[in-house]
Amino acid sequence: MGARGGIWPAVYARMHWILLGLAALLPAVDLLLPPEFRLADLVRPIFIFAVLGMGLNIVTGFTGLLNLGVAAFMAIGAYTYAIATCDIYPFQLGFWTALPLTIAVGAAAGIILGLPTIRLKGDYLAIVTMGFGEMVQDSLKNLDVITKGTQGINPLPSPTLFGYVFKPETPLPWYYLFLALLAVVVLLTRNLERSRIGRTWASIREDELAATCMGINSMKAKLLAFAIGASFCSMAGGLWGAYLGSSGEPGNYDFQISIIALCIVIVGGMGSVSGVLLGAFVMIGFNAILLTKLTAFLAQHGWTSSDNVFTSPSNWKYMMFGLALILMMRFKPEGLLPSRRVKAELHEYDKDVPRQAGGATT
Amino acid sequence: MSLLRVDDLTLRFGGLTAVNKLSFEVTPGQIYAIIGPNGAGKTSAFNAITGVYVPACGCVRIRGREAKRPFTRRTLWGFLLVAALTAAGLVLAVNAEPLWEAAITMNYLYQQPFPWAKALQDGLTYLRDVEWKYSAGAAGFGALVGLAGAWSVWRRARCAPDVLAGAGVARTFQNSRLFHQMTVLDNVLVGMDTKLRTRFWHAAFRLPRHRRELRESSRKALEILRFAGLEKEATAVASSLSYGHQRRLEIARALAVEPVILLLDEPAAGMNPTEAAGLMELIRRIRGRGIAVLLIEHHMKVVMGVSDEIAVLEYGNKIAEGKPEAIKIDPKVRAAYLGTAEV
Amino acid sequence: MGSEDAEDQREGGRELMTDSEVLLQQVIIGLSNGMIIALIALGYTMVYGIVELINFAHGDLFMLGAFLALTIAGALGLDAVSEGALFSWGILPMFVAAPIFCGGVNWCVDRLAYRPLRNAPRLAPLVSAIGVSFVFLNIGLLWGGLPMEVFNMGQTAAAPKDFPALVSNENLLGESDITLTISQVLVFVITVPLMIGLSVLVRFTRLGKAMRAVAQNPVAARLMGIDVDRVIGATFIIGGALGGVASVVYALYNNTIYFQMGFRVGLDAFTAAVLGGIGNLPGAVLGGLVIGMIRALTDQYIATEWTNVMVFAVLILVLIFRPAGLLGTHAQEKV
Amino acid sequence: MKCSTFMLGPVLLAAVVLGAQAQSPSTIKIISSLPHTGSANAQTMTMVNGIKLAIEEVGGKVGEFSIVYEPWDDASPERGQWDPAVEAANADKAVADPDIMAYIGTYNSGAAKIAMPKLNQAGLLMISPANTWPGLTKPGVGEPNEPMVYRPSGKVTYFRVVPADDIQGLVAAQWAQEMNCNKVFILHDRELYGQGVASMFQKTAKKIGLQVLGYEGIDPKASNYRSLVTKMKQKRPDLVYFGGTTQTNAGQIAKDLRAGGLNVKYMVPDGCFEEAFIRSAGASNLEGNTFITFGGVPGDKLTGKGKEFYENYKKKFGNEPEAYAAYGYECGRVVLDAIARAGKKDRAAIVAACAATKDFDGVLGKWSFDANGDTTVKTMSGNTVHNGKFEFVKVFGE
Repeated sequence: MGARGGIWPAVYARMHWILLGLAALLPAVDLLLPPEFRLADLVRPIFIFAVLGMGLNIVTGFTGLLNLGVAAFMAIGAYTYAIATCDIYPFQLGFWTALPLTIAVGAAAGIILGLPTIRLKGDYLAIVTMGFGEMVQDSLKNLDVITKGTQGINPLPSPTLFGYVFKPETPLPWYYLFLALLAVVVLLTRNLERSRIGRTWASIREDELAATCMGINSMKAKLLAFAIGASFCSMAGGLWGAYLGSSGEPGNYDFQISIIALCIVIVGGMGSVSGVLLGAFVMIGFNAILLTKLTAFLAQHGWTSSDNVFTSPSNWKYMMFGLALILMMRFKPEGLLPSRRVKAELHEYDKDVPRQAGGATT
Repeated sequence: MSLLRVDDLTLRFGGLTAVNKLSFEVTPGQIYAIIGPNGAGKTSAFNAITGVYVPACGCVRIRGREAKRPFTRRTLWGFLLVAALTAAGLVLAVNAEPLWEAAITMNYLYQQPFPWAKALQDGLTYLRDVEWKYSAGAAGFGALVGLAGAWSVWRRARCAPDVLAGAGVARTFQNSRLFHQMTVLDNVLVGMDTKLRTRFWHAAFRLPRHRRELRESSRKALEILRFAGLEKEATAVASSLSYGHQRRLEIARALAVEPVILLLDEPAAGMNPTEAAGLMELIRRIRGRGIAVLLIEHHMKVVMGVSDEIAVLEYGNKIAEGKPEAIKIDPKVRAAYLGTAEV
Repeated sequence: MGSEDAEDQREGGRELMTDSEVLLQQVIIGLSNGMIIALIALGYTMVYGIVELINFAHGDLFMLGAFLALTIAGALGLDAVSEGALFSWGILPMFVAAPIFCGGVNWCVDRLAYRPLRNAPRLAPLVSAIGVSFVFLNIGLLWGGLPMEVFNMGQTAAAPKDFPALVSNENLLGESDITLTISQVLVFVITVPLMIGLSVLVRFTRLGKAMRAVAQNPVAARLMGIDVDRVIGATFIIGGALGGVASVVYALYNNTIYFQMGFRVGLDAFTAAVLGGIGNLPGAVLGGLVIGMIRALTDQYIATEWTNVMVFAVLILVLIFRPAGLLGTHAQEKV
Repeated sequence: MKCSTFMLGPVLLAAVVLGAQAQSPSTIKIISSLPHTGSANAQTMTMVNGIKLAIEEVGGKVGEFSIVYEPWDDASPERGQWDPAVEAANADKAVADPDIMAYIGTYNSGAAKIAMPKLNQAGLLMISPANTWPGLTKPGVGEPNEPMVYRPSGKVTYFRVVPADDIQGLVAAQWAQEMNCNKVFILHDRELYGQGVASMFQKTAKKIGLQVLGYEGIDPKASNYRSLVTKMKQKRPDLVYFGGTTQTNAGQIAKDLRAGGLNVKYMVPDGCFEEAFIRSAGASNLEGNTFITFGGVPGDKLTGKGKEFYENYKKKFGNEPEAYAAYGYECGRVVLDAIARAGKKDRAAIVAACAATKDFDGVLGKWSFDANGDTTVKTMSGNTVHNGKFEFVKVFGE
């Protein structure tokens, strides 16, 4: 990026605020459009997945640990939030007490998983987190006395803020609620990234051995990243529960969610906060907005037939999704809005091929 | 009293003994060099000393204390805590559903006030009346696994490099291992990291304390850079530095750890004579700050120029030790180098 | 109804299986399931060992192999073996075609999706592999909808498919309560020689040596004149072919295939590879057997619903004490 | 700059895609929200066909209103099944579109739980061809807060044309007893539907004095169930009941029962009452000892209106309707009937008209909606498999 002069680097460094600002303006633009054009309703899940992506970005993008189990933390968050607020349980907390609780439980879960496993090398950790995802999903299904098993916990009460009730049928306040919470998460993430803690994470990502030789206790730093990442993911789960008005079924938090989160981070640009925001927009928007519209469009023109698997666009969704990922990695592996450091690491790879055996940059 | 004392250090890779019963001593303010032909085990010795590799046997003492994470009462309590928590967690996990049912489900009538005290009591009653065999089994197993797991994890990290760094041993690497994509200043700041006091909350909310420390640490880091002659490059990205500067940056980063002894692994490799001379001067100035230096070097001019004492390794064995003048004329050393000693 | 009642009476009158019989039966089941897992795990571990890539698409490649086998069954008009016969010779073309197909597809995928990313950071090929797995999944879905003898057109593309029982499921032990079927024997007869062959290949042949060299240090291997890309390609072919064999064995053993089957089997296999020490061939086999056994024993003695949880709990437990897996050793980083 | 292109791309495309739509006051939109991506597609497509057939029969017009029907998908490719986010978005979208007067769906009861409160709040008619979770409509069966929580407006806006699981579980257990199976082993797939039916079966079984040897959840993704079969074999049940669907591996269990040498009766609920079940299990494994309960009567056994539907469906789409197609058709007809009786484009009026449906001449005979929004049809049929075809055995509950 350095090569480009002028205002660009400054814009680039503040891209996340620009993106959030654009998102804040979207409902206003929406008002000018007829109902079918409006996007604001569809964008709410994007905010939640952006929070999820933020959580994963801290672990994978900043610290370089591959976490394939964010769905588990999201599930823990959603169920904690649901159990804390739903009136079939005695706790019945409000949104603003349940959310911090959700975050705290997520962090605790991250530490419990991290303590015994954080020292494992890259891909060992990946499979353990992946297994953790399956374990949580199965446990939530099996402990049906507590979690209502596959029924899910619902419906959850609407959040309130200073006496104002967020009703499901008025999407706009929700939109700004989620946007505001996302902005807080972005702010915290940026602060951490630019602080001593973010520097420690980056040093571990670049060269863990050198970092430990400088006295950095990599276990503590990684555990911190893991816990913060887990708490953000858990927060995303809590928001998801609030948005759906339901904890969802345990089966909703399966490996696919972890994959989506990973794709958000990588498509957006590893270690880049603005990248995660854009990645969430592209990944969730791809499915929730573009594919839905496309299917409706094809159906409207009678170009699909329900009898034949080959003409139904829903049967091609996996293919489109998969090819998009492959092409993306082929032509822009650093993501849409890469962080400067990660991009530079990439170019370093271009220059000299040697691959480190331990893979410090997992 | 010795600053660094290495006793019987042995390192094996499979069947190959890379370092064999190496012992030596570095006194405060000394510049001690280890030389030897390629593959003699010099770098392996460094790695064993700094905890990068786990030695088969032998020990490293800093100021008379073994450089290991100490087994203190706190560690013991930590183990017991982990064991207790695992045991409790497992018991709760095994009984999760009936316990929840006894304490919560049975006591909660839909939209009625919840009797918290009774719920607690019922929960405890359940735990008291639950079949002991299973709970005790779960608790025992949990405690055992918790204890063994904590011990196993702790033991593996006992001689980790960060422990050595904490004890005052800082090092550089043979192939420069800078954080290439960070700025020069950030590299040094990573070295200073253990001395910083910013905690998570300060950083996340950018509290004044954090900002103050940010200013102070940057000032200190710039000082170190000035000492290493790199203050002009402070904002440059490390990978953009010239080779000689990169080596200096590695030294600066190691100095930021505030070590009592600095281990330099071939700092002069690939340097031209001017750069090498500058390096010698830098090493002397480091010593001037009261930091001892342990040096591996092929560049004989540098070694002979700065060292107070030299040890010679061959096939992992120390074959000679002494003042530079003595080493120069030692026939065993000459034999080891097969006449290539004079570079 | 009358005759059924009589049969019920007779069955009810017989003794229950003894505990040791049950244990033996579970061991047989655990080992045969474990063998299939091990065969797939080998594909993971080989590819990982050489390019350090978790080949997420491997499970779905395995699924495609099974669909190919089913297509062959449909094309040849094969049906379940008749009473008394041990197996149908129709399985031979499957054992030839599926490995060739899977190996070839794996090679193409490497060539098109992974090779261009060889110097990219490691997460890039990983995401690419996820993309490939989605593409395979979609192909499987559409393939399931093809009008073949065994399929209906379209509608039920996603439903599980019956795979004709080409290997008899009759009990070799006759009237005994313990069952040992030909299909279980087949699992061993196919997989054990393959594993032995593979270890011979890796240990003694030129290609095997080149593989080990590339796994250790691709740059040095290239300098030594080894064509690294060719060796990696060969690894993908062999790994894919093993997956192809596994898919046929799986299909013959379980008799059901469906387009999403790659995920669970792949997850098990990958867990097995990690449990044994990733990159380590005997480790993958050991890991597969251990996981098969954990599954069988948990099903029997704890509860089926906790089986997955147990598998991963054991994995975490093992990794606490042996962070590089049961047989693995961490290659020490060159400093 | 680059970024804004990326932001704008989808927006513009969506705008182009949407541009073609028009609206008029005499158009009424009916939508269905069913999972069309992934495994449930076979069933849901026949439902869509059923709905289309119903609309076609009235010539696409009810009174002055022309009917537009759109089948929406509530599944997503990355989930491969219904996706709560998509379902929530569908519900929001339906509420926001003033032309939409009826929401046919959902397929999964879990999805219904998410859509119901949203649609109820907006007073939009929701009618399901497939939800069988009893708690959706009936008080005192599911959670203590059900079903009132799904009716934040206090009115009943949700109806279903299928009998709920409580009836099916009951009938299945009674059938088991009739066949002299006194020892049963119950399995379920740990999904809302399967576990629901299985638990109802278990309750009834205990009540009527069957011996329940075990009640276990399986992993529907497992490659086989031989260990489980061994475990069951040790206990020697007379009948194995599996609460689950074809998708959750009902076929594999049938195979493993045979391969593991456990030759007992095998009973499954209507989630398996589809051709795919026989095809996935292999006809020979089901022959004579597999029993399927179904809330309704199989297509070719229908009489009157039902027979008509069956013939028309085969003529129009050229294949056998799956079991649930009739319910899709029924939903479509009920909606059209309600619109006709309401006579105006008004959500509240249509809901009221639908609630007042009485003695409706449906494919399953004459029925009405009760106060909860449940159908009064309690017809259940018992079926078995013979020569690779479902064979009707008997009717229960009439």
